Amino acid sequence: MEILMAILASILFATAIYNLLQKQFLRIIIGTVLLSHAAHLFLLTMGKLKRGNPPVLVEGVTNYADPLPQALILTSIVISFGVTSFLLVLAYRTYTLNKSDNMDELRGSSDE
Amino acid sequence: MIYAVFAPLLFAIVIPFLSRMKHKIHTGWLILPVPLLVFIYFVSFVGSGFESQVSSYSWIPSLDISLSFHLDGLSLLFALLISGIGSLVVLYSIYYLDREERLGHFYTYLYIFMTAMLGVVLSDNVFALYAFWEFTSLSSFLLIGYWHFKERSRYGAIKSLLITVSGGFSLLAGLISLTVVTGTTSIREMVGQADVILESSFFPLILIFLLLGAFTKSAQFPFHIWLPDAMEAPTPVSAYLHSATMVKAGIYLMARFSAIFGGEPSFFMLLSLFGIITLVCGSYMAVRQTDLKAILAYSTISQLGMIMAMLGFGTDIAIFAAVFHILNHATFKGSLFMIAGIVDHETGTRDIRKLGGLMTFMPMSATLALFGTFSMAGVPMPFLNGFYSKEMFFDASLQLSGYAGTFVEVLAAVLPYLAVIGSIFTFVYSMYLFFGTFRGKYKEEQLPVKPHEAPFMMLLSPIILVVGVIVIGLFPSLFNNGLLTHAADAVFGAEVTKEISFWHGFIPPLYMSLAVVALGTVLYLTKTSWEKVYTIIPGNFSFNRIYDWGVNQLEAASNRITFTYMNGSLRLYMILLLASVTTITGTVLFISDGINFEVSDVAPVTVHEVLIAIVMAIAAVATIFVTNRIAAILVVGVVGYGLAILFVLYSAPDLALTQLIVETVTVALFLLCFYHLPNLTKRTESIAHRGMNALISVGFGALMLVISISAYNSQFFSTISDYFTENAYKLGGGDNIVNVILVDFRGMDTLFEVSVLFGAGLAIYSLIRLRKNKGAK
Amino acid sequence: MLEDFGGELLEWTVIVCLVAVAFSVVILLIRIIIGPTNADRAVALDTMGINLMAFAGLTAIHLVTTKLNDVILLIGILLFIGTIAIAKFIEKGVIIDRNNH
Amino acid sequence: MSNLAVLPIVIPLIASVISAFIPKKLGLSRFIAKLFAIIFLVYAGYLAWVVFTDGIIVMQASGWAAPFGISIVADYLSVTLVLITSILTTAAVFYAPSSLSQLQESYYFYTFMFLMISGVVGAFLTGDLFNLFVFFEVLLMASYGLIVLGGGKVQLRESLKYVLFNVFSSMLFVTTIGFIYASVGTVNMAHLAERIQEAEQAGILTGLAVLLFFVFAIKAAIFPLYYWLPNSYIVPNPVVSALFGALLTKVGIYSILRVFTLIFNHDIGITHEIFTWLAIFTMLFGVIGALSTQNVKLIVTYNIIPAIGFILMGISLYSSAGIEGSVYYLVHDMIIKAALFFLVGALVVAAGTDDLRKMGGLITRYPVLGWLFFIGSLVLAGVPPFSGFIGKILLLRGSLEQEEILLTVAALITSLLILYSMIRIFVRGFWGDTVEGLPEGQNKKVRHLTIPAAVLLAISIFIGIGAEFIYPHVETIANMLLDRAEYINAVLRE
Amino acid sequence: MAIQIIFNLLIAVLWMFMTESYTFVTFLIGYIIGIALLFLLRRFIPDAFYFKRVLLMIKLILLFLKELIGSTWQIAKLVYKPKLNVEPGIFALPTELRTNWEITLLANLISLTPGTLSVSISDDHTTIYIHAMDMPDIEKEIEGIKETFEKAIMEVTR
Amino acid sequence: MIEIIISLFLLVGTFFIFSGSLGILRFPDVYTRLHAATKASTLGVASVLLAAFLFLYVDHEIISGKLLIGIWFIMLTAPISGHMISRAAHNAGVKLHESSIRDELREANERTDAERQSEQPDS
Ligand code: NA
Ligand code: NA
Repeated sequence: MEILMAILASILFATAIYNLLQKQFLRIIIGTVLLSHAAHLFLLTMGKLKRGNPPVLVEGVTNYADPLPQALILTSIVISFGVTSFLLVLAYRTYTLNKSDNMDELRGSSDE
Repeated sequence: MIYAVFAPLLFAIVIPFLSRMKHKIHTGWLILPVPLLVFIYFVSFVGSGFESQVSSYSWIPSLDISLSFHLDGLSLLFALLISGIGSLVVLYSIYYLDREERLGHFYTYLYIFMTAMLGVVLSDNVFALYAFWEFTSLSSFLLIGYWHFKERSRYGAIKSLLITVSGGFSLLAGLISLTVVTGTTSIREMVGQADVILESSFFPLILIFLLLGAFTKSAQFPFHIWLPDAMEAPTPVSAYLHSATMVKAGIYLMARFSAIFGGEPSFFMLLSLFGIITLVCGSYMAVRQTDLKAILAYSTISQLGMIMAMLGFGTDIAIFAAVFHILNHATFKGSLFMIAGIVDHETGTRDIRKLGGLMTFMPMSATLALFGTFSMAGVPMPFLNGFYSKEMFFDASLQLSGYAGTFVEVLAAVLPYLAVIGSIFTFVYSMYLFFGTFRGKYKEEQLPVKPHEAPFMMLLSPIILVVGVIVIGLFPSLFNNGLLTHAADAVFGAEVTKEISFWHGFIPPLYMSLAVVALGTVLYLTKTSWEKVYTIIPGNFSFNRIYDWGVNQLEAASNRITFTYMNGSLRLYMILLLASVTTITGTVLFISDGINFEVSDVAPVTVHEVLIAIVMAIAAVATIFVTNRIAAILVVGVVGYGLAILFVLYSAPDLALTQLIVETVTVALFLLCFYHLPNLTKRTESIAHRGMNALISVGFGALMLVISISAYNSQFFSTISDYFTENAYKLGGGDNIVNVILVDFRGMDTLFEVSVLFGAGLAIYSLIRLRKNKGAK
Repeated sequence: MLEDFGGELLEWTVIVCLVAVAFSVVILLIRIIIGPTNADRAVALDTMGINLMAFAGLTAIHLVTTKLNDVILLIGILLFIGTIAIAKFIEKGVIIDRNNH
Repeated sequence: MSNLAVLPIVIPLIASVISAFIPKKLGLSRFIAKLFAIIFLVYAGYLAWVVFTDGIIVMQASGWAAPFGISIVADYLSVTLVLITSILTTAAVFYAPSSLSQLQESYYFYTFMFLMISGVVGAFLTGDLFNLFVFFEVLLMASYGLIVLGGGKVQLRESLKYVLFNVFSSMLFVTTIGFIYASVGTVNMAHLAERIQEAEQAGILTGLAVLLFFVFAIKAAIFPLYYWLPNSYIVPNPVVSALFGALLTKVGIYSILRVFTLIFNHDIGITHEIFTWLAIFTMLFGVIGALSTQNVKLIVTYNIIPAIGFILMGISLYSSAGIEGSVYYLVHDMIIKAALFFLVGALVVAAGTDDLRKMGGLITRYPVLGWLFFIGSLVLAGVPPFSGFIGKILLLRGSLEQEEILLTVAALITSLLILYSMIRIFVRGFWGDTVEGLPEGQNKKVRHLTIPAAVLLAISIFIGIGAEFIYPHVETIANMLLDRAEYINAVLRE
Repeated sequence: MAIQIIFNLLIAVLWMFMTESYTFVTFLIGYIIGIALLFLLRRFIPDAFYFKRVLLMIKLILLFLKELIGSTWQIAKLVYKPKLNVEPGIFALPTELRTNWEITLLANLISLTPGTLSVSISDDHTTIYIHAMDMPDIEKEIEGIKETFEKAIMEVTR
Repeated sequence: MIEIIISLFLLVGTFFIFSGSLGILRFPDVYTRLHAATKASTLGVASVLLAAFLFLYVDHEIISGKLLIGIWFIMLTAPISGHMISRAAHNAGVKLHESSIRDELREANERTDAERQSEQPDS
């Protein structure tokens, strides 16, 4: 199953990057969201899958899923959420100010 | 000794304050005693009983960097030139520079230079030497740019800086290589390990590095091009830095390291070759010049070439001649620069085509110039010091035995002829300089100012120098025992005994000198008939043009290169980034044999998980193809919810909860922000464009896949997770292990995760409000 | 796990159900992608959420855990809020009513 | 005792939170900022003193023994960098009021600044790979806040790209941590170091090392990953640019220095060979960038890149001279970059433009600024006896010891071109005839902007001339980096 | 009515204390005892016996479940029909209910009954617009729905 | 015995869920699809969750209040959600499928629009 999840995460990575290479803000930001999904899935997978109960202690159960990756993912999810929210608002503001949601039209030159 | 070296620098700091009083008293007077005292200090060492001495001051002992000053014959000679001519130049400048000028700047730069130059010639520690060396370049830069509102000054300043500093960096590399090879930073100790250096694999490199340093500084071909442009500096500076002292730093360096490299064929060859080429080219080009200072500049170049060549010869006579000529050149060239300055000052022009017949107006200057130019030309007169060293040069060029190798032999055979050719041109421009300025037709209408003789005090400095010319010529032995032999000894590394006398009998050098005078006279008289040759050589091909082209290209090409990839396109950046990461990481993984597909220890595959995975994969791929923005957003939501379900399946309920909330809010935010934005456009890019995108993304995805599988299959160690399950309740006091980790074991992460949200919130707030505020204005 | 309960049957049932629900999710994904209107997508997404609840319920049985109950309830709540939001969005184009205009 | 280590992270965080509550009370904000900056400075100095006298201080956060909790490690390198950071913070706090508009200041400038400092310091101090990621995010989030402060078209446009690049690198970081965890089973850096020493089949670890390197390389702006840097660093206010230029890329290169001395040095033949080449290209392309433009801000910004190249050069050598050189250069460059950005800020105010072609003759009206610029250029180019020189000697020595001729020559050419790129500003901006239309009445503002820069320059000069005071510490740092035992023991055995 | 509920809960909790068992089952038993007590004492307590309403509510819920199961079954049949020959449409249903939550409840109940889905409520709260899966098939049933649901709701609320 | 009941609940629930999804795919317009969503899927999930509730109770003797609340909540909200979406769709102008025979809501709306226009001709 880990291999399959690795493949899925890689597909998410690839699609994320394809989106990042697009012009429109929406696609690009979608790319970043997919990117974080891929990263989290990788992290989960690398901590081994299906190795036991949810990491909540229950009497008599000794077999738990690895809690550390979960804790790390949880932190990362929240952080990614913060960043994505900011990115969304930033993209919106950039659009309203520059009147374009096309990254290619927002190249600008360094001599401005 | 440190006080002697740093006295000018210490004064340089107070000069800006002294210059406030410049309307009462010329700043020059206030500070003249400094170099004079230094000069007297160094004169006190002169004498036949001179012993070299060292005084050391620690600076950065842990790096073996110290201010250790080593006063031997060579450095004494230079120290005397620096302080002596320095004094004369200050004296001269008092009359040359008006009080309205920025005297504070001028003298500050000049005194910084004085310390730097003294430091160069006295330092035994290579890093200290280098530090002083760079400061000579910098002060020279500032002095050339003294009249910075002139375009030519700025051009000359930058040119000299670029060339001399690049040489300086090369020198630094050479010096560091030397310390790496010898393990010491002291030049004296390096000399003791000469054989270690010569045998090390670094030797060729060291030689090249050091030569580049010396050649750029001493304006050797083809790095000579900065010196003529340095003439934009005030004339006292030209006389001081750009003829008598700074340009001789390279000579000094080579002389200093002759003790190590002397006798090496490569050293001989490079120095002699470049020296003699510089001599010939410099003198050849000097004849063509029309500006007095330009003639003197090219003259300096050629004379430096001559000295360099003599150092290359490496025989005792050559080295003695070199040392002798250093002194002689400083005297006659210094005086000639000052005279040129006086002519400029009194007539308002330095263009030799406008000058002529000034003898009657400026008899004193003319007399001084006569001695200077004739000494420079090497006219055989007993009272002209230039002749002595010139004759020694011829002599040395004929005595180049002891070097083996075909090319070396050919070079040795050709050298005397080149020496004569160079000297002939030297003779021509010297005559041209004197006769063109002081004799011939007086062209009143072309002169901006009616000429008259300069005040005596202004003439005093050149007079002293010309007296030097004559005294050295008449009584060479005065300088020989106390000064020159010590210097030559220091260079040669062994006792050099040389008697200087005017008449040696009918020997080849005499014929050579006579040939120079005869042919030189002929060429001078027929100058107008052969001058056309300059339009052919160098013509359009000159190193100046190469330099100009190079500097232009530095900016133009940089601009082109940079903006081919820095074009603001996020896509291009991303492609470059991803392509680099993919190829390099992939290659490393491949060569380090890190790919590991031997699957082990995996959980069983189940149908429903596969289906969920398929859903997520399809949804992810769909984000690329859907054109409705809401659809795109919702499809991303599907991926997120799918991930939440995976979290559910893989025993991570807390993650599932968080993921669900976050995904929902994110989708809502997406909808909120993107409602106003245009719908997604139909895909219009070319196939190649899309193919590239696909290639890059699939490539990167594949890389991640390979790494993840390899990493998963290479579990070298058990994870630290057991500890958490064992201790979560016992030590952490909670039964939800993830929670315990988050709030306790890794509470730090959580605290700063909250800070990120805090920052994001404020950033979003100010992003919205700041615009509103601006809009309201 | 389930052996204690003696439920070979139940285990198989759960797996069959999980697969079926997963297929159901696939079907809904198709509707989300093809639309044609955003309302259709909203319906499909809402139903997908319901399917996810079922999925979580089935997993809870599969893993014999109560820890997923929170997830189930949360999906329910979010689904409702989310659907209302999307519906409002489809209707008016805004989710949060703006009072300042 | 061990709680000493965490205070440098907490102090700016407190300052950040406090100033978030008083954004409109500018006077109070400024006072609080200055107060906390000075507390931070004094404390960082004290911490550095304690660590250099008594050895590494490790705080196991929440009291959990490493590798299970998060270790905050105040070692020689990190306390040094924290000290420099505190100096820069103090300078920035005094520079900011003159540089920013009141509106910008009141939109949480101090909050974001201190938050960023907290992140930066955390990144320097943490001994945990994932916690490093968290601190990266803290400093990035704060930097996003700072970069949009201007709020103009260009700011938003460039910050969008900046954010996107960073999101990519962050997510790559998380992924790589996952891979490392799969393979090595821990995220504590000392523990990783210890385990990787024991691992035998290291092929995959080399791959992971390179991947992690790229994560940091994006942040450090190493060739060919620095595209995001130039434009996003010139759009914000100079005080922000100064903090970015002096701190953010340095966090990246610090991470490389840390990770590739402590953890991944099992396959130097491959990793450090890559570094050598990247160092060469980073130096050359960076300085080519600096030559390519007439925009003074951009010139200074591009000069960040070759400096990173120099530091990477030392890391690639992996010898005591090399590492010492890197550390020295790192310390030097943090200070001088901040000083130069401050000066450029003053220059732009004085000239009313950032286009070199429209400047000229400023030295007559602003001599102090001009000379500081001149000295700054020399410091940057590594002219003796200023601070860059010592670093350069060490780096070149290290490079020549290993007969890396190409690297040496590249470094020398780069130094020359750096000098040229900077001296152009002096020659074209300050020399020459004074251009018409110079903004009037800016003298006071320029003076206010110049003072913090002058202080930083003075420190920089001290680091060069007073190298004897600095160098032994650098030596201590390099020894610790090269012999990992002290660090590992301090974290895992106490 | 509220007092009755509180009493009932109080009795349930007291029961838990008395038995020293704090499980749901104990609570349930306590609650049932409470209902019995309240029923016995109904003459001495003001207001009507509240459990009557509860019973009515349960009846409503059961009704609604029945309808739901029926309608689901109907939909399932439709789904698997190879050819979908239905004639959907939207029709208006006048209602006598007036308060907001009554109408909402009715609309929801309608949504859960076979073949119907409430689409909109008119501004004056007199009409519910209903989408029918198969109009000809449904029209006679509408009246029935109206009868049963409206009545059941009124029983609970009024 | 009890596991057979649980299994039955699960199977029936899943069948309804699947049918609901299939309906959403097959039915011709958003309104008809909503029928499938609000009825089949809702009942299906309720059934599955009830099974989970029973299972947990039997197996662990845990009365999971959250599951019950979940069931209650979904039953309560599903029709509301359906109502909201259909209203939104109709307001947004989503047409009924062409096989539809009548749209009284549209007629009513058009009527009121016409009335308003005749009342205030100048606005
Ligand atoms: Na960065
Ligand atoms: Na930098």
